[in-house]
Amino acid sequence: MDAAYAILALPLLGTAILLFGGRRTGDPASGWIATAMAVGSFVATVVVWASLLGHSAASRTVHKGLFTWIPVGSLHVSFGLQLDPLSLTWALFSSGVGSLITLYSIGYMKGDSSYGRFFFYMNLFLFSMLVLVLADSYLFSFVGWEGVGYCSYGLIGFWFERNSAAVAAKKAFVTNRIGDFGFMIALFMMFGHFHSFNYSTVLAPLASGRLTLAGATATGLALMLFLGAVGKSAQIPLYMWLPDAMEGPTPVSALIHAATMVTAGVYLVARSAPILHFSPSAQWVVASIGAATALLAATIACGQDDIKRVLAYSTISQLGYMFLGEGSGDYGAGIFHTVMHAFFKALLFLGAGAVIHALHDEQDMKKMGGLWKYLPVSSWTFLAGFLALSAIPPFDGFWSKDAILAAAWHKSPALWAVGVVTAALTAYYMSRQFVLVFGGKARWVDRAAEHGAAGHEAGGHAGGRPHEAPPVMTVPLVILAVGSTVGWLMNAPFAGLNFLERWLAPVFPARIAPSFAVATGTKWAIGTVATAFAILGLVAGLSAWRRTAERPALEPAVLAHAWYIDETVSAAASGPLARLASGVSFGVDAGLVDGLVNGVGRLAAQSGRQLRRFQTGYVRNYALGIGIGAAAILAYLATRMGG
Amino acid sequence: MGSVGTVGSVAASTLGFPILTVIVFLPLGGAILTALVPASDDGLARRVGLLAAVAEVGFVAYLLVAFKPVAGFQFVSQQPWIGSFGIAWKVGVDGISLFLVAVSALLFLVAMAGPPLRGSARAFMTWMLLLEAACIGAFLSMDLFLFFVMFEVTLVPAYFLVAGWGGPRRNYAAMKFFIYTFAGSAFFFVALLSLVFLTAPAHHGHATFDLITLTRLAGGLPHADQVLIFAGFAVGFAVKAPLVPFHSWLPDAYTEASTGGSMVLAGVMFALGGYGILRLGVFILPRGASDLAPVLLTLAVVGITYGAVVTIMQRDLKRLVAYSAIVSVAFVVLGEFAFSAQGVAGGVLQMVNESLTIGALFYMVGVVAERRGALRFSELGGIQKSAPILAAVFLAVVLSAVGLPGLNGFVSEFLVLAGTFVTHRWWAVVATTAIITGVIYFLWAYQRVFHGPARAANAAVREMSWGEIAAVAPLLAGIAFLGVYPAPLLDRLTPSVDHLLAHVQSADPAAHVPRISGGALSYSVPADQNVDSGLQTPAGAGATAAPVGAGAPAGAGSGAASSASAVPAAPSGGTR
Amino acid sequence: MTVPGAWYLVLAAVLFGIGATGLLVRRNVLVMFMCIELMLNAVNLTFVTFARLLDDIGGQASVFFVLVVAAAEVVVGLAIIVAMFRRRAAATADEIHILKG
Amino acid sequence: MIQSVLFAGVGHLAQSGSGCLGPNGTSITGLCTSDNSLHMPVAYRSILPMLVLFIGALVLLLVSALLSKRSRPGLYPVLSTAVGLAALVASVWEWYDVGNRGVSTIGGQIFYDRFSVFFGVVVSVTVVLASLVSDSYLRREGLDGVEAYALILLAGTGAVLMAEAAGLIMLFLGLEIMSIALYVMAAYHRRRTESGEAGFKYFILGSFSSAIFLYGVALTYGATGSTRFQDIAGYLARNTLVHDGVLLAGMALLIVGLGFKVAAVPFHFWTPDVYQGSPTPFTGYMAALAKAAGFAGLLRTLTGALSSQQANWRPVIWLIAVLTLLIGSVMAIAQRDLKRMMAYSSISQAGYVLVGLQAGSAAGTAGSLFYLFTYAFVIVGTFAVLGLIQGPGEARNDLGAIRGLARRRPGLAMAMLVFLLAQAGVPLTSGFLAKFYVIEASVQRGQYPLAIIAMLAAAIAAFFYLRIALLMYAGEGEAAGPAPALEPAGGGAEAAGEAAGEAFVADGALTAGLQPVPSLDGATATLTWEPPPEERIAIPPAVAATLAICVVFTIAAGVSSPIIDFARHATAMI
Repeated sequence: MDAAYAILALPLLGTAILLFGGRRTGDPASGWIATAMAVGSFVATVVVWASLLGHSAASRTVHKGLFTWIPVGSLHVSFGLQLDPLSLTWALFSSGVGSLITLYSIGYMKGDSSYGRFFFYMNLFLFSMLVLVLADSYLFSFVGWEGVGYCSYGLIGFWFERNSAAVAAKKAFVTNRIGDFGFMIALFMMFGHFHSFNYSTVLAPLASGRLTLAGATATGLALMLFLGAVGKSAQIPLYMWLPDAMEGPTPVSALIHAATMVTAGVYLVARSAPILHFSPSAQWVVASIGAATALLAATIACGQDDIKRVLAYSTISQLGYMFLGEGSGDYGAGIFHTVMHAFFKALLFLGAGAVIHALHDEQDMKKMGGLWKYLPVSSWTFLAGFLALSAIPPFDGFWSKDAILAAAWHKSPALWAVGVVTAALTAYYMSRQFVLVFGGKARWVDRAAEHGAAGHEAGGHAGGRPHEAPPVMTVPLVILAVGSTVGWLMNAPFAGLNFLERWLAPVFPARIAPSFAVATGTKWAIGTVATAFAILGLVAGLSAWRRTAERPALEPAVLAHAWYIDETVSAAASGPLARLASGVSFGVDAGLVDGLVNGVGRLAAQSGRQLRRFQTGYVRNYALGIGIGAAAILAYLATRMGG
Repeated sequence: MGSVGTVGSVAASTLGFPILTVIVFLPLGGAILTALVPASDDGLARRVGLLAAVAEVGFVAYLLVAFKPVAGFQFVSQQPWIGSFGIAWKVGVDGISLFLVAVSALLFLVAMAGPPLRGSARAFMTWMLLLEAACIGAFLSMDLFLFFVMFEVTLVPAYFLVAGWGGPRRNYAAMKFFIYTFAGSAFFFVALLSLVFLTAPAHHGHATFDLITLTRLAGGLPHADQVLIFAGFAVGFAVKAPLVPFHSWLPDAYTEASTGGSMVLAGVMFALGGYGILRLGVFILPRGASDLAPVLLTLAVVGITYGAVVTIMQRDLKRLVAYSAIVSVAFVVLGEFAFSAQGVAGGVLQMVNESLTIGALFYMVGVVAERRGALRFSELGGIQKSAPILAAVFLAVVLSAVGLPGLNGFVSEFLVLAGTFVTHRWWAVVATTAIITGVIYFLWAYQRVFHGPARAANAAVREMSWGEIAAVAPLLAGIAFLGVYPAPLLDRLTPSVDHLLAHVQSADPAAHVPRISGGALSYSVPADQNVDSGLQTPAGAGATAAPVGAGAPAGAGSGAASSASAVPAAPSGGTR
Repeated sequence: MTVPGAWYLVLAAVLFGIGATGLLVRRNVLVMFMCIELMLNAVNLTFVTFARLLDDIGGQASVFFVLVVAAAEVVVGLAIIVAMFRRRAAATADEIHILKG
Repeated sequence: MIQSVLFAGVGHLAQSGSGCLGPNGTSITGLCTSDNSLHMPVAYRSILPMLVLFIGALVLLLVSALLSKRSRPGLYPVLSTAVGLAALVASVWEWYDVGNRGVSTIGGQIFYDRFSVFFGVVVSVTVVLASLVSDSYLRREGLDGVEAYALILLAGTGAVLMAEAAGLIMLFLGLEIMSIALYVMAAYHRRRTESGEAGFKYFILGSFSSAIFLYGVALTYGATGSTRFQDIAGYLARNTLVHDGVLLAGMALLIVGLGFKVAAVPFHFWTPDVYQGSPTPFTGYMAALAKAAGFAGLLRTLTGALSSQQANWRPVIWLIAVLTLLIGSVMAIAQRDLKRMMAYSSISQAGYVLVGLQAGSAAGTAGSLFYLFTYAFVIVGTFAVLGLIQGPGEARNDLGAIRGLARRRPGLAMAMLVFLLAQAGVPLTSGFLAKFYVIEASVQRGQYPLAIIAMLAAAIAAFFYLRIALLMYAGEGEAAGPAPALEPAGGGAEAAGEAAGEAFVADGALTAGLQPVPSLDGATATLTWEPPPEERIAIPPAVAATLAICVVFTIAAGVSSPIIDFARHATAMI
C-alpha cells in the first residue's frame, strides 16, 4: 500500500523539477515529465485501488499517517491519507483524466513561451487535487482545496498579458474564497464541536450512529460546507467565475474547470453525507440549488456563441445535476454522474481545443462550421461526447442522469421536472453547438489566412486549411470518447452490474443514505420521459441550426448576456460598493482618522503661533503677566483661606 | 515536549556565559564599531555591520537549538541596575519571545544585506544595528523598565531610518511616527509606573519592575486598578502595533521608509506592540485584559474589515502593502484576546509569520521600485513578461500574505480564527471575511503590477539577480517551512502559551478561557532559576548569573506539569 | 493715640500696589526703576510693622539686608540702563522690544 | 512623607548635638540665633564651596588688577575653572563630611545638609562647564576679560547660598547675589543690541519679581514670626492658624518670586528674550544655574518650611506645572531662532521639575534634584554647540544655521543629538531617567492626569527637538540639491518631485516642509532657510572637552544609578 505515497509524491516531484528546472527543461521535455508523473500517479492509484479491492467491503478504509502539522493544545492536526472507496474514486478519475489531458497538452501548448510554467501548474494541480480527495481530514482537504484554487488562478491567468485573463483569474480566486469562507467557518464549528477535523473522528461516529448531531448544528455545518462547495463547483450564486475561467488554455478548462476541480464541491458534499443526514433542510437546500443552477446555466448556454463558454455553462448545469442527485439522497448517482461527466466533458473541451487549435484561436462558433471533413477524429469523438452529455442512450450521460432524475423524482416531482426540462435544454444547446461547429457551411475560410501563424496557441502551424491535431492530442480524445461511450458499464442499473454503487456502499451506509426504491415502472417512465425530452431538444437544435447560424430570435440578448446577472453584480461592485469603499478610505481614513491626528498637530502649532502674540517684547506686558499670575494665585488661595 | 527529567537539565544546559545579554549587546557593539569606521570607507562599514548581523543570527540560531520546549523563562540572566527603584537588567526567553527574536535577527540581516543602499552605508548600518539591539532587547526583557527603555529607544533609530533614507515625504512620515508613538507611550508609561507603585506595598514597600514579581503581585490589586492600568498599556501598544483607529502613522511611515526601513518597521517593530500587550498586558493584568478583551477584539475585527476596505482603495503598491499590515496586525490582537490556546498561539505565530511575509513583501516592493521607480499602479503592469522570476517570487509572497494553506500565513490565520471562534464566535465569523478581502486587494495589486500588457518601461524590466534571490531566499524558506511544518515552532510555543492561559484563568475564573489541559489547571512551574516561571520568584534574585543546575530536583514536578499541558484537551463547550 | 499696626500693613500694601502699578503703566525707564524701589520700601515698612507687632528684632534686621540689596540693585541696574541707552537713542522702555514672539 | 523626612533630619540633628537645637527640636528655636550663635564659632567648612567661589571671584579680580591687561588673557578661564573644580572638590568633601558629622546650621541661617551640598556640586560643576565653554566665545566676540569669570563665580556663589539658605532672608540674599550677576552677564555683549535689551528686561523684571518675593517673605514673617525655615515649619506644626490669609498670601508671592527664577509659566515671559539676547554660553549657564538655584529655593520653601501647607500649594504648583509644560512645548514649535527655541524648551523642562516638586514627597524632591543636575550638563552643552555654530557676532541663530551640521562636523552633531534626545526624554539618556523619576513621584501621589499631561507634553516637545535633529542630519540632502540620499523605494529621485506633486496634493505644503503639521510659517519659511556657508567650524579644545564631558555624563546618567542615589540622599534636608 505504500503506493499510496507515490500517488502524491510523483506529481509533487514533477512540480519540484519543473519549478527549479525553470526554462532549462524546456519544450517538450517539461510536458513529458509532467505526463510521466501524472501517469505514474494514476498507476499508483490503480495499484492502491486493486489492493483495496482485496479487503472486505467493510474494511476498505485505510489510513496513512504523514506528519503532525499543527499541534496547539486541543487542536492537534496531522496530515494523513484516508484511502477509501470515495477518495479513490476521485483519485482514479482525477489522475486518469489528468494524465490524458497532460498528454494532450504536450501538443496543444507546443511553442508557448511559458511551456514549463504550464506543466508546473498542471502537476501542482494534480498534486493538490489528490491531496484534496485523499486527505484524512477536512483541514488537510482544505489545503488541497486551496491548492487547486491557486492552480486554477495561475492557469486561468496563464496568458497574463491579456487583461481579460488576468481579471478572470482574480475573479475565480476571489469567488472561490467566498466559498472558502463557508468552508472555514465550517472548520471552526467542527473544531468547536468535535475538536477535530479528521473524517474518522468527525464523520465515522455519525455514520455508525454512535453520535448524533443536533439539527441546528448539523444544518449550520452542512450549509457552511455547502457554501464552500458552491464556490468551488460554481453553483448559484457563485457560478459567475467559471465562464470567465475559459480565458485559460483549453486543456485547463477541460481538466480543472470541467472534469476535476469543480467536482471537488461534489466530493465535499458526498464526504459530508453523515452530517447532511442530520439536516433534511440542508439536503433540500443542496438539491434546490443544484436544480436551479442546472436550469439557469442551461438556459444561458443556449445563447452563447463562444464554443468554450457553452461548455462552461454546460458544466455549471451538469454540476447542478450532481448536487441535485446528492441533495436528493442518492450520493451514488451524483458520483456516477461526476465520473461520467469527467469523461465526456473533458472530451468535449479537448475536442473544442482541437477545433480552436485548428482554427488558430478562433472561439466564436458563428465563425466555424463545416469542420467535419477536416477534423475527422475530433468530429467523431466530439459526437460521442455530445451524445453522452445530451443523455442520449446508450451513452454515459443517459445512465447517470437517469439515476439522478429518479432520485429527484423520489425527493420531489418538482425537482424532477426541472431536471427534465434542463435535459431538453442540454440536448438543444449541444446539438446547436455541434452543428454550428462541425456541420453546415464553413464560415471560417476567409479568416484563415488573416490569422496566419500569429496565434500563439497554434504555435508552429502555418496558415491555411484547418487540419487534424497531432496524435499526442488525438489519442486522449479517442480514449475519452471510448470512455464516454462505454464508461456507464461501471454502474449499469442492472442486477449485478452496479459495480460503482457497490464499491461506494461502505461509504454511504444505509443509516445516513437510506436507499429508496422507485418502482420499476416509474423508473422506466422517468427514463422514457427524460429521453423523450432530450431527443426533443436534440431535434430542435439540429433543425434550428442546421442551415443557418443567424437566428436572433433564438438568441435573445438576455441569454447572451446570461440574464444580465454578471453585469448587475459588477455594476453594484463598481458603483455603490466602490463608492462606499472610497468614502471609507478617503473620507473616513484619510479625512477623519488621519485628519484628526494631523489636526492635533495643527492645533499645537497653531496655538504656539497664537500664543506668540502675548510675547510682545514690551517689558510692562511681561510684568503684567507676572502680576496676573500672582493675582490668580492669590485669588485661588483666597478661596482656601481659613481651611 | 521535553520529558520529565530534562527540566533540570535545562538549567544545566545553560551556557557559562549570559547568551541573551550577548544577543542584546552584540548589535549594539556592532553599531558602535560601524559608527567608528571612517566615513570615507562605506564598504568597510557595510561589511562590519553585516558581520554583526550575521553573528547575531548565529547566536540566535544557537539559542533556538538550545531552547528546551517547556514553559517558563530560560537563559535568565540578571544584574541589578537602578536598585533603589527595583530596576534590574534581567533578560530571559520563553517560547513566546524565542521566535520573535529569531525572526527579528533574520529579518534585520536581510534588510541590511538585501536592498541596495543610497547614501551613507555607515549611518544606515549603525541605525539598523541599534534598532536591532533595541527590538531584541525588548523581546528579551524580563524587567518592565528595561522593556520600556528598549521599547522607546527603538523610536530613535527608526526615526532616522525613515527620515534619512525614505521617500519624498519622509520627514513628515518620520515625525508623525515618532510623535504618535511617543504620545502613545505616555499612557503606557504612566500605567506602568502606577502598576509598580500600587504593587509596592505588597512587596515590602519596595518598588519592583520585575516581570515575574509583578505578575504575582498584580493579582492583588483592586479590580478597577487592573482594568485602568491595562487600558493604559493597551493604548501604548495599540499605537505601536498599530490597531485601528491608532493606525494613521502607519501608511505614511511604512510607505516613505526605504526598503530596509519598511522591512524592519513593518516586520519587527509592530511585534513590539503585539508582544507587549501579551507579555505585559495579559500576563500581568489578566483581569484587566479579560475585562477589556471585548473592546480589543472589536477593534481587531474593525481593523480587519475596515483595514481591508481602505487597503482595497489604495493606488500605490507600497502604500497598499503598508495598509495590508493593519489587517495582519489586527489578527495578532484578535488571537491574543481570544484567550484560547489556539488563539494566543496563533497570535504569536502570526507575528512571526507577519515578520517573514511583510518583510519579504516590502523587499519585493523594493525590488520592483528599484527597477521602475514609480509604484503607482497606473504606471505599472505586465512585468511578469520580462521578469518571470520576479513575478513568481512576488506571487509566492503574496500567496503567503493571503493565507494560502501550505504557506505560513494560513497556519497562524487559521489558529487565530479557530481559537477565536471557540470563545467569541461572531467576532471570528466577521474576521474570517479577511480571507476574501485579502485576496481582493493582494491579487488586484499583483494583477496590476505583473499582469496585463506591458507598456513602455514595464516591457523591459530587469529580472531578479542572483543576489536579490539570495537575499529573499531565507524569508521564502521560512514562509514555506512554517507553512508546511510549523510543529517545531508550535511545540516550543505552546507550553508558554498554556502557562499564560493558566495564569489568566487562575487570576480570573470568570474569564472566557476554555480549559486547555484536561483538568490540570493547578499549574506548577519549574522552580529552577534559569527557568523562571511566572509564579515563582527565583530564590537568589539579584544574582548575576544563576548557578548552574540549581533547583534541579524541583524540575521533576514542573516537567510533569508542562507535559500535562500538552495532552490534547477534552472538548470544552465549544458551543458556548 | 496709637495707630493700629494693621494700618501700617495696609499702607505698605497700598504702596506696594502703587509701585507695581507704576511699573506696569509707566514707560520711562527711570520711573519704572523708582517704582521698584517703592515696592521694596513698602516691603521694608511691612517688615518693620511685623517686627513691631511680633516684638521680634528679626524683621527689623531684615530691613537692613533689603536696603543693601536695593542699593546694589540700583548700581547694577543703572549701569545696565546707561550702557544700553548709550547704544541706542531710546527714551522709553517700550522702544526696547526687538526681542519678542 | 516630607514631614517625616524633615523630622527625621531634625531628630538626627538633635542626636548629633552639633546644632543649636534642643532635644525637643522645635521648642527653643526662637532663642537659638539671638543668644547662642553670636558666641559660636562659624563652621566655615559648612560653607566651603560658597567661600571658594566667592574668594575665587575676588582673587580673580585681584589678579587682573595686578597683571597688565594683555599679559595673561588665557589665565582667567583657567583660574575660573580651577576655582570651580576647587569648589567641586570642597563639595565632594562636604558630602562625606556631612555624612560623618551629621547636619548642622550656622546660626539658624545656613543649612549644612546634603541638600546644600548637592547643590554645591551642581553649581560647581556648572561653573566649571561654563568657564570652559565661555573662553572661546568671549575671545571670538572680543569680550574677554576678567569680569565675565568673576561674574560666573559670583552668580555661582549666590546660587550656592540659595541652596544653603536656612531662612527666607538668606534665600533672598543668595537670589540677589546670583541675579545681579546674571543681569550683568545677560547684558555682557556690549555690541549686541539684543544683549543690552536682554539685560535690561531681565533686570527690570527680575527686580520686580524680587520685590514680590520679598513681600512674600515679609508676609510669611508676619504670619509665622520668623523667616527661618525651621521656625516657620515648627510654628506651623505647633499652631493651627485660624486666619491664614497672610500666610497664604506670603506663600503665593514666594511662589511667584521663585517661579520667575525658574521660568515657570506665567512668570516666564522674560525667558525667551533673555536667553536669545544673552551671550550664548552665558545663556546655558543661566539656564542651568538659575533653574537649579530657583528650584532649590522652592524646594526649601515649599517642601521644607511650608510642607504643612501642601494642600494649598500643591494645586497651585499643579496648574503652574501644566501650563509650563504645555506652553513651553507649544511655543517652542513656533520658533525659528535656535536660542529662543531652546529657551522655550527650558521652560518646558522646568515643568517637569515642577511635577517633581508638585509631588511634595521625598521621591519628588529626588526626582527634581536629579533633573536639575542632569539638565545642567544638557543645557550647557546645548548652548555650547549653538555658540559654536552661530559664527562671529552671533550672526546665525536661526534654524538654518544648524542645517547640515552632521556633514560639516559629525562629532558636534552627534553631541547635539544626544542633548536633544535627552531633552526629549528618550531612554538611555539622562533626560529619560529624569522624567521617569519625577513622573514616578507624581504617580505615587496619585497624580495620574498630571503624569499623562507631562508625557504628552514630551511628545509635543519631541517635535521641535527632532526638527533640529532632522536639520542636522536629513537636512544635508535638501541643502545640496535634489535629495541624493533618496531611495528609489520611495519613488526614485526623479520621481520624487512628481510623486510629491501629484500623489499627495491634498497635503500641499507638507511635502516640501519639515513640519508634520502644515507649515508653521508657510512653506516659504522652509525654503528660505539658507544653509550656513560651507566653512569649517572650529571647535576649541576646551569646548570639545566640555561637550565630551556633557555627552558622557548625559549617557552615563541615563544608563546607571549613582546619580539618582546621590539625589535621593540629598533629599534629607533639615
